[in-house]
Amino acid sequence: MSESLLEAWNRPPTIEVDGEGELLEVAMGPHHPSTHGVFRMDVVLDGERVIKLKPVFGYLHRNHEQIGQTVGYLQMMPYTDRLDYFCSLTNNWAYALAVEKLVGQAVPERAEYIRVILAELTRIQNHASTIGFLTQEMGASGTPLMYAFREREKILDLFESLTGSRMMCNYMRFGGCRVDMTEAHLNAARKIVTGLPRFIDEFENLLTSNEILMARSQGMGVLKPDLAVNAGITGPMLRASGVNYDIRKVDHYGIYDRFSFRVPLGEHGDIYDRYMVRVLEMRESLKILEQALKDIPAGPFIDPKAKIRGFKPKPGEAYGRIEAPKGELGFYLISDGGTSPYRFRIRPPSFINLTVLEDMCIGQNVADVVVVFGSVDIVLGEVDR
Amino acid sequence: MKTVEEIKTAIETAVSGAQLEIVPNGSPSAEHSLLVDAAHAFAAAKFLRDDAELKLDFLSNVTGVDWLDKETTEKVKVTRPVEKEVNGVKTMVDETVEETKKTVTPGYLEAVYHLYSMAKKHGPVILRMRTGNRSDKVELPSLTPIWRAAEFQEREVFDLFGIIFTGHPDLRRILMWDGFKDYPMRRDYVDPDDYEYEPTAHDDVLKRAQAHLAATTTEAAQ
Amino acid sequence: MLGEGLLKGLGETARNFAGSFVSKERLTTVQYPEEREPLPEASRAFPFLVYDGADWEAGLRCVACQICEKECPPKCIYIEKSKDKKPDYVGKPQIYPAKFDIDISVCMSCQICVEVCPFEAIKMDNQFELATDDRFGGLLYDRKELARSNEYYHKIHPTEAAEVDARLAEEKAKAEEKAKAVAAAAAAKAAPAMAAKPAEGAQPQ
Amino acid sequence: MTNMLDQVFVLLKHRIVGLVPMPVQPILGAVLSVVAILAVFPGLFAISVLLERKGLGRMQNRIGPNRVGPLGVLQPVADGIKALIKEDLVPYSADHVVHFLAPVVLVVVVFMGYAVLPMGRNMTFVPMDAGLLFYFAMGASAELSIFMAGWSSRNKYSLLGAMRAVAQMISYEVPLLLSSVVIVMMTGSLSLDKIVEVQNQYTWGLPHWFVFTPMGFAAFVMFAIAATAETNRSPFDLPEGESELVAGYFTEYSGFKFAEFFLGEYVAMLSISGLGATLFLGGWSAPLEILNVVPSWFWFFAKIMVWICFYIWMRGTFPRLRQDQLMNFAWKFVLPMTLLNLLVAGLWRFMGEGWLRWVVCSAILLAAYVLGGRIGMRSKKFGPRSYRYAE
Repeated sequence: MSESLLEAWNRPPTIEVDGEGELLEVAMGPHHPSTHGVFRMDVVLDGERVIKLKPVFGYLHRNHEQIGQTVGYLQMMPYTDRLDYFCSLTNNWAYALAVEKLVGQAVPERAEYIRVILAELTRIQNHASTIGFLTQEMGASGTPLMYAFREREKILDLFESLTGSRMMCNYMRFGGCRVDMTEAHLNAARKIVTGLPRFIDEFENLLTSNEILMARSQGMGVLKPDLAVNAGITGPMLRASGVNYDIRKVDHYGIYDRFSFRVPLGEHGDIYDRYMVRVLEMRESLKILEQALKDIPAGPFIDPKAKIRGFKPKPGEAYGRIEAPKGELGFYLISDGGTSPYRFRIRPPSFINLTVLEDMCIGQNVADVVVVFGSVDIVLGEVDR
Repeated sequence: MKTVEEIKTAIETAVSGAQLEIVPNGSPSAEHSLLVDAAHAFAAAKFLRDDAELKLDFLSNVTGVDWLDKETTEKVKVTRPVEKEVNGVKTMVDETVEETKKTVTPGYLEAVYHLYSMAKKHGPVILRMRTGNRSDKVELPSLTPIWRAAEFQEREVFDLFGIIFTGHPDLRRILMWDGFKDYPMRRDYVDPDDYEYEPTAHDDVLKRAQAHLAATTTEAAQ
Repeated sequence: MLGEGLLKGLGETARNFAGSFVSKERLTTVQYPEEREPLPEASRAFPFLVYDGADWEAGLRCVACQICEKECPPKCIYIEKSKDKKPDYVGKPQIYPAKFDIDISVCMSCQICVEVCPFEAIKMDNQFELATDDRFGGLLYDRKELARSNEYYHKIHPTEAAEVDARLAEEKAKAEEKAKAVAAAAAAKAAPAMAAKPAEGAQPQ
Repeated sequence: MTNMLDQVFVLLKHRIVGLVPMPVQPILGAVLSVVAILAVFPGLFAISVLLERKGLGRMQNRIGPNRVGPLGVLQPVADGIKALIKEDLVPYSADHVVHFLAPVVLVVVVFMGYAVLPMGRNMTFVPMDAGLLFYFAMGASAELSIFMAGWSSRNKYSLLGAMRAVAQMISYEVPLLLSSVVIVMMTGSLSLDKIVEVQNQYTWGLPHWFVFTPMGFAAFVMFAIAATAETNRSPFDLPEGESELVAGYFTEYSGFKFAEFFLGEYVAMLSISGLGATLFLGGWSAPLEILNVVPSWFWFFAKIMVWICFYIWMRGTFPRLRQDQLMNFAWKFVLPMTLLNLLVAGLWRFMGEGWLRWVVCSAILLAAYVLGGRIGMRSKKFGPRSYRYAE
């Protein structure tokens, strides 16, 4: 055994910090049950209180941006599935939106409706499983998670019958969608939508008024609205801090201006608000789904003039963004006229939402670190790309 | 919201000495961006955030772009004295000859910032900064003190492109490991030779895989 | 009152516990190897090559145009063109793939190869149980392993296959018509020549 | 006949002991009892593990283990074999002796507690006068083993887990004891046999269990809470809080030592359930007079299993508390309530027979509970919230 390894093992577990006394330094992750994959937090503890926390990334880094610059525009579509593998359809949409913006491609109405339906279903299943994971991190032995997965399974079954794959959908195309949503698919979606309110009620019965959950989450991991805006936090986490910013309402991308829905806002910006905002957003998504499934028109599902092969946009750039379940998902493309983008950039919401992880965790308990982390809602595939 | 031109003049009046340039965008999105000189970028950004009318409080996206050295060849007519033998006598005669001239426009690294306003719900305003070259003059001012959102993203740009953001509170590699040397998102980055098993290789990969195979087999033979 | 929410939660789990004995909805487990859910028609796993008729080598629709090889995002397809030609489904002599390898371990089931193939030659299989203990060769499929009959295609994707067949039949009919027209034109062209020939031949030398 | 069945184990023991010469008889008797305890409770451990996994599965819309044997009943056996044949890894820098001793100490201490539990009529291993005291003394020693495990592993997660465990178990020992004192006040004895005897009486066919009196019920609830914390069960399972501390104090244990911890935890659970049943649910006495035909030991084990099922149910439902909240709950809510309960028990004693004492005692306890709960929630600003929407 090498001498240095021996030394490392025999080193006392605490570190001396001036003015603070003996502190415990713990590397939470990359092998840790609650880091959602391979993520590391270097935590410095005083007893169980967090003094310092540094996130360490990159264990799942695959350099998607470089891949995007080597393969063609269409070929990048299946790779976007693998960013945030919980919501491949919203990833598809964001990328399709950016490319459509780059080339000025119009999308037929029916395709827009299909996109909205799929994106909102994705949002529901993402929020449900996020809450499941969050409570799992609070130690609920997986019961809410299993309930969430039970419903998620129904949505994924619809995705599979429509797109061919449960998670890696690769469904959207520039100017529309790959295949049409038939009446059978729409009916399946309607059936899911009618069944979901009961599930959300059940979920809320189990959790919302649970005193332990309240004790664990109210007043914990508070994020102030000014900091949230300044740090570029987006999605439910931002709205839980009380900032009214939903890209569906701001940009009206797709056809979101046609639906009536509300944006739930939190007040305290703590974990409980993040939980509740997600629950309420699921209910609002159901409203959108009901309207979209009622109004979906007949027509082409893809622009017949849209090009699949030999796609060469004119030189220029575009930044397309959507309200993905985790926050603002943007794709920034620079074209030099070639078959693949000159610059391909993903703006990953879960990565940027982690900016304030340290601010939310300092002064909290080590047990709260994992809960705060869970409430951010990240997927490592997107954080590390 | 103000147009890019209006924003440009607004910055120019607010920040004295700032040199701005509008970088046109050829795509149908027509989101033109503002190129700010590195010296005044910080002040300009601060103005954009704090200006009551613009109030661009939300920095959405920070990214780097690597523009390689551009080599342009053009044909120019040059007049120069040439020694010529005219009637057996050597004389100097001016003559016009056509020459191809190669000019190398030095490449640069670019940092692109997409700004939106959460308060006013408008945007985007795209801000660009360029470094002097791609090798030694790669410093740019960090905008992290203005927008915390830039903290990780600037670190990422530093990690993948090698732009050094001065004034960044914690500029370390973020996605690659600490001992890593190169900048993997640069256009001239060569990935390491680890083509061990490539049954369906193509083009460059195929060539490199074959080279790798040849190298390893000779190594094994020795 | 303190504990109210806890009791509500206990009630919910009790309901699920009891429900799991009576309702299928509350006992969603599918015991996989014994029990299988039918795969939806659109379900996709990895690509295969379609052949017509009984002989897989002769009936392969692929003409080695290499479009899929070029369009494949992770570049998992490797094709070598043949030197000779053989007749395709229309009867026109075509190049065929002398080598067609797909590295299933690299393939990401995106079905872009299917979308770009102009000859309806490559389709998505729904076989997903392909685990092997051979890390290298075991997941590298050559054209024999990839070849599946059109009947098999009909079995796994009936609607899609019917559409494809209709389209191919139409194309074939068109091609035949065209061939006929060409033949007729050739015949028409040849006829005067033929007519002239005997006349020429008739001329005594 | 019913009596025969009731006393079958006692008679069997006497028969076997009678076979050997007089001087050896006490030793043989002791050995027989020990063997019986060592055989029965690990068996119950296996059953409760299976029950837990199946029950938890059903609560989560899953089937649970069902591959080993019919309906998965042999799963614990498979788990045991697996634990036995796994490699025993000891960290290089661990304190090897202490690391080895910790699980052993836990198992020994936990089994000691059974010595005083009356498992049926005349079925107490050591009918001690201060049985309750002995039990608590043994229960408190379990902390030692947990701290040994956490400290000797030289792992930061283990250390944190051990610290949490010690703090938590010491805190909850107080309400555990104080809630039992109510029973001692009512019976005037520390002997567990005596406590059961007092409860084994019937009025109109209904038993005189302490849980059916106001302060007995309050003490029962407090005892249940403290017992859950004492055995590190959800929602008080912070010492092994999987999501934050990987596995807490036994993170660095593998193979059979891990299994020993597992066994120790469950056997402790069974034993504290047994104590709870003895104190509040009448021990081995039947729930209705007419049910006395069923042997007494059956009732004892049935009550344990019901208690275990409740544990499982809670585990399937609740998230986990945090360390400081746990402590707050113990010292600021449970402890005052138990103290008040002692007062009420005294009041009950001196108010004499009649319906008035029922009303007064119940009212005091209920009011204290509701008020205490509300004040606690208010002071921490917990509570349901309403949300606003933006259009």
